[in-house]
Amino acid sequence: MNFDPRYSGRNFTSVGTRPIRPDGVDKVTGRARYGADFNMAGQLVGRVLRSPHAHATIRKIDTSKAEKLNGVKAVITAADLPDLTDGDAAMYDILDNCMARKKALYDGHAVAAVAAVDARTARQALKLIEVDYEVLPHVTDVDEAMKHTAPLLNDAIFTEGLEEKPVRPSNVTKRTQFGHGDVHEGFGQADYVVERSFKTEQTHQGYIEPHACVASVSADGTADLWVCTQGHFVYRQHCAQLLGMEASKLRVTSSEIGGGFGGKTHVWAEPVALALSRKAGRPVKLVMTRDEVFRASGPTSATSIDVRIGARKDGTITAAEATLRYSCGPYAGMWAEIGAMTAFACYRLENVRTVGYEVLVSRPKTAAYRAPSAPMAAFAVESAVDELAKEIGMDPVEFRIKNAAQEGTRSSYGPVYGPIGIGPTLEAAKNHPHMKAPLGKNQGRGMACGFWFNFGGQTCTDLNIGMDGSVSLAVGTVDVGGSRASLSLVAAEELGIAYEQVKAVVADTSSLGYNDMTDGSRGTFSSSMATISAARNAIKILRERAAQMWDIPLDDVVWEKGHAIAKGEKYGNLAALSLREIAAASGKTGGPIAGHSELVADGAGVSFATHVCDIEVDPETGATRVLRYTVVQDAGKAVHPTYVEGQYQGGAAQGIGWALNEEYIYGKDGRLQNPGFLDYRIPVCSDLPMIDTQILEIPNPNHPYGVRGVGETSIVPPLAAIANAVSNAAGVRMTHIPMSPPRILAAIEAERGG
Amino acid sequence: MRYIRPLSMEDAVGQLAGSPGTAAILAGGSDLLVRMKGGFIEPDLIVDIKAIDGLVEIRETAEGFSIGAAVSCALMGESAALMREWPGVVEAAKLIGSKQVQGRCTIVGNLCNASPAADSVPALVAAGARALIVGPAGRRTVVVEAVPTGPGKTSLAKGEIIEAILLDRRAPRSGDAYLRFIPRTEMDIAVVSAGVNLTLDEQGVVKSARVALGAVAPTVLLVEEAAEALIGRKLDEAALERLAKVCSGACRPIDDKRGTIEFRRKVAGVLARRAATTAYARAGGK
Amino acid sequence: MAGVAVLTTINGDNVEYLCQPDETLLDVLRDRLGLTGAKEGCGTGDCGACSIILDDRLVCSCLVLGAEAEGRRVETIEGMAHGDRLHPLQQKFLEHAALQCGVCTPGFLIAAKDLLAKNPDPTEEEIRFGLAGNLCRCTGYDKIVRAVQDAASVMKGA
Amino acid sequence: MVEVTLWGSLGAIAGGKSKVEIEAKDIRELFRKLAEQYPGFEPYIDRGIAVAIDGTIYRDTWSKELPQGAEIFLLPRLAGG
Repeated sequence: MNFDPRYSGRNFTSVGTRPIRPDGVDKVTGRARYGADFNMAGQLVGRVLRSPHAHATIRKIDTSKAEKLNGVKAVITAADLPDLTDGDAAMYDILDNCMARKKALYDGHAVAAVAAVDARTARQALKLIEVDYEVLPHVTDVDEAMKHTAPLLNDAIFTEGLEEKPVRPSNVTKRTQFGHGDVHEGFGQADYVVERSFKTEQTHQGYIEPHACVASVSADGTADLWVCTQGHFVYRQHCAQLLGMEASKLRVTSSEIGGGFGGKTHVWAEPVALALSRKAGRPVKLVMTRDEVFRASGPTSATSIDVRIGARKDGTITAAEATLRYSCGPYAGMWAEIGAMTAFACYRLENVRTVGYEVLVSRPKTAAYRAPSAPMAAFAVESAVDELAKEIGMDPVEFRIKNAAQEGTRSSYGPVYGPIGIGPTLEAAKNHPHMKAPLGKNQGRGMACGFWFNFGGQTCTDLNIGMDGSVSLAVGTVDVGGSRASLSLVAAEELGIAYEQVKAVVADTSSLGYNDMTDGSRGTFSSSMATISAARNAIKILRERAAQMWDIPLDDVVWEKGHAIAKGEKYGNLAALSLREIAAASGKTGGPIAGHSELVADGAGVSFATHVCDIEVDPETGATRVLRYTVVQDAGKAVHPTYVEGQYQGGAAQGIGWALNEEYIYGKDGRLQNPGFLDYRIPVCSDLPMIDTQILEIPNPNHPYGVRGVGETSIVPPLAAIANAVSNAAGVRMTHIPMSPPRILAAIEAERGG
Repeated sequence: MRYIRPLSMEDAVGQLAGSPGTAAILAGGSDLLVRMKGGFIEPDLIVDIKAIDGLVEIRETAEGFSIGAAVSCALMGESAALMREWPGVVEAAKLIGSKQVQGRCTIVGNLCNASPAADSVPALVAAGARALIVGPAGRRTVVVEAVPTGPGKTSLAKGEIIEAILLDRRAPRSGDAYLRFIPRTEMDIAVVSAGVNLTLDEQGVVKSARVALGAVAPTVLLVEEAAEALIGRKLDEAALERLAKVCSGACRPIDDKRGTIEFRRKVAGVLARRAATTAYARAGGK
Repeated sequence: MAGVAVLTTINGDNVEYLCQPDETLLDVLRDRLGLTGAKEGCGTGDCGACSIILDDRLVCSCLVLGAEAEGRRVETIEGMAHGDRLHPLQQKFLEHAALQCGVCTPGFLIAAKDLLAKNPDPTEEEIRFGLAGNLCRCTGYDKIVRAVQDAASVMKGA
Repeated sequence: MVEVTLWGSLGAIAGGKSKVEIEAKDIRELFRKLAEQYPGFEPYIDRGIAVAIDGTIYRDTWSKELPQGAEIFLLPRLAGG
């Protein structure tokens, strides 16, 4: 790869404009096809039988009655998905999560599945499957699960990362630690110290489209999978590995995706659908119900976090430490680890230490959710920061500005920062009119900062120029929120042509090389880098063709504003050749013109945001109302500013829901009490105000246009920003998320002493 | 499973009474279809009553209003006369679910679903509404609070259908109001709710009152002591305090996914007080 | 289980189908008639993604039986544009980027069309409460509300 | 010779050291030599280690050169949403 990804500081023509997205008309006319909108001739209906128990040994499964039911074409259990993971622990966990093997590990864990001619028959067949369970004690609370007396969920787990190898198994899979300096010494220098414990409940990504796929395995061992996913190449790898197929024989097409937010980054029911299709010899469509989505996919960690921060009278933080306990569901994860890395990332700290504990509980397998693990850590840290500012008597914004990380600061997770945007977002927030707006009775203002890493990763694109000069851009990163528009803009920019001349599509796994999934805010960052590279490769060919058409040396041809130009006075009479003209002649000058690129997009710039909000609290009921909300975030370079704003607003809205009302509620029996949108309360339109946004552009030095990821950071500050606002409005520090009305009212009453 | 759409009450009652298995009445369907989807009920017979003459009508009579069993809550909201006379009842009906759900759901369905948290029921109980029931044994009228007997259970016999809800014409200087507490602004089930219906004398003194609370006991509570706290008084601070205290005390709530015992007790009083204030103003009290 | 024969009108066209008594209108539209614009986000009337208009009433098609459509008028997202001319709401949703993943969009458009039919000049609050039955997880609703406001002003002018 | 800083948990495996010196010209050689010197690192390398070079995080780029005097920091490989 001969590609220079460094930021070049150019002026833009297309990038930064706001055209209509290429997939827009299909989406407003109902024509766009999502996971459940695809059908194949002769397809069967797949359905999954799920454990009603939070923890149980599966003694025996008798499927004979179901198999005899007229219209049933296949019934499978774990026996039909043998373990082919060859010691790959992470894949084994995914396999076990797709279909329970020896034990059911949570309410909703898949134990068997059927494929039948219609939904009614499939439903009846599930009722005929007899599962003999031995119910075991369970534990759903993260703090309870850490106790020695807690029921053990996996007796092969011995805590990793302890100085002495433990002799007893535990629900704690791993301890991790980050930081630098000497916190003991740092606290010794502090005039003020704030120490508090916080809890956050488990939430779900809450995408509106349930998981859905159509799987078709042929007798020759090849297969097709149509599926809503954030990463069809990753799904292909996972499914192929779990089913013992060669990856290239499984073609995965990503449908339009109705939201993912991390919840569609690894397989759930897709291997089950493929196994059903293989056994039945017919295509199988498998669509989760909403109840299944909540019980058996997605959720983020529930957490319990202790924070301690010390500062001098002048407002300098001298030491900071946090202990973070994150639930992982029944399988090992690295969620507390990420929380421990991000917790203090916004600040310049000489002495900092974070410790994370990964905790197994009888809940569904934790999945990534938009800047996974960072919002909870930020909630705890930013609440304590606010409280410390108050104790010192400093304005919370000034206190943060004084301690904000900057270029050259050693981050709390290790490396030294390059150019970053935390300081500028704080300054912008400080100067925003929102900060000066008056507040009424029972109203409070809160603010908080947030950090996310952003990823790059493996990326591949094809850019094909048609003979009419139109450009087809095939990318491998799933478009979750407008990236086809941004990538078309980037191709148009680089080629120097109109946006309308480019059409971006998401290619299937057989048409393009491997791509990592759309996660870690990498979609536009990585694929734009690959698109620029592909366009540059195409431009080289365009120049060669122009040179041929003119019969002059290649070195004398330059590319400017969509045209080949013969450089030098001797060519003064040669009119510039447009891309269209070169394309029209391509059949005679060497055939099709295309640019390809494959690269690992490294150097994703880290991203920071500052949020401000006003909340009104009804002191008699604990009800809250979000009056005003402002997001300030660094985008590096906003390729399509409207969709950047959309990411800011969407992330803020999810954070607001998490802060106020969303939570998994488990009964004493270990069953999820609220597996539906009725009682899992995501914000509705009337819950929210307009969400103001301010885009800052501090270029990422490692991207030609300065782009940073923008998708995730916006969910990090809201929990803390709202908690700070509610605490200011109600006059009592809120330490438990979500701040549902009963929790707020109880806190107010406790403060009143009644 | 069979689906039928009878054209008369007699036919509907006959089909229901004669059905050997489980039968379900379909009006708005917003509870029935959810229960079918969840696999909680698999009826052998579905009787769609919307084609029966008069069942999708709101009739104004000399005595008051007759709201047909298949009248959607959205349609109730469009009746200016009903809104003028019974704003609290209409408010309650229009709080059920979303606009989409209101286009289908009915107050009779809300009553017969027998949820303690049903939005329209406390307002109907406070309003002194009656249910006109048709069954194999003929017609009978009962007060609405006699219909639900516990969560998901009603006093209706096999083959009986509620044909209409009856509301009286209002005495002068009357007003009603309904308030519920939900965590979001829309789309939630009531965590606790209160309906208040008042009639004042010419001096603004409460002559008669009915106060009902929802989601604080297995069925909606008609709190007579709360009414007594208001009768014979103007709505002064002391009366409101007493009302709130009595209502909080009358609750027999549970802890569940929607709220705690303490929260429901406290907020029942707050809502009763606020609803009474609105009802009082609507009745012309100052 | 006996099938029910239904004769109805969908987006102005006469349509006949046979459905099971427990089959929802949403299932009929999607699985029998190939009209997959309405989405099933929950199947219990909580998300609004399957919104349609039934005899001038906004409803969730997941809460209507297919059999109930007999003799009635059904309007779906597929009937919203006139030929290649988008409805002003569709156009404004595109211009304002009032969609990200787009799976809730058909439901929002139908609900917004019903809202503006009943209230051509809604306030922001009326729009927000009018669309509260439609869940969107991507946008935070800001751009959706702005698109509806803009469409309302265009439609008033028309 | 480059100086490599380890995150807390990896440091424990290296006998409590937070920094190690390695003679390596690129990421590939760094991982190979780390695994030779500290066999306990192997499962971590298999699971994925990211390398931050002067603050820029590289995940899968074996060929990336390690400039003399650069700050080299090892990090766990992360998941995103």
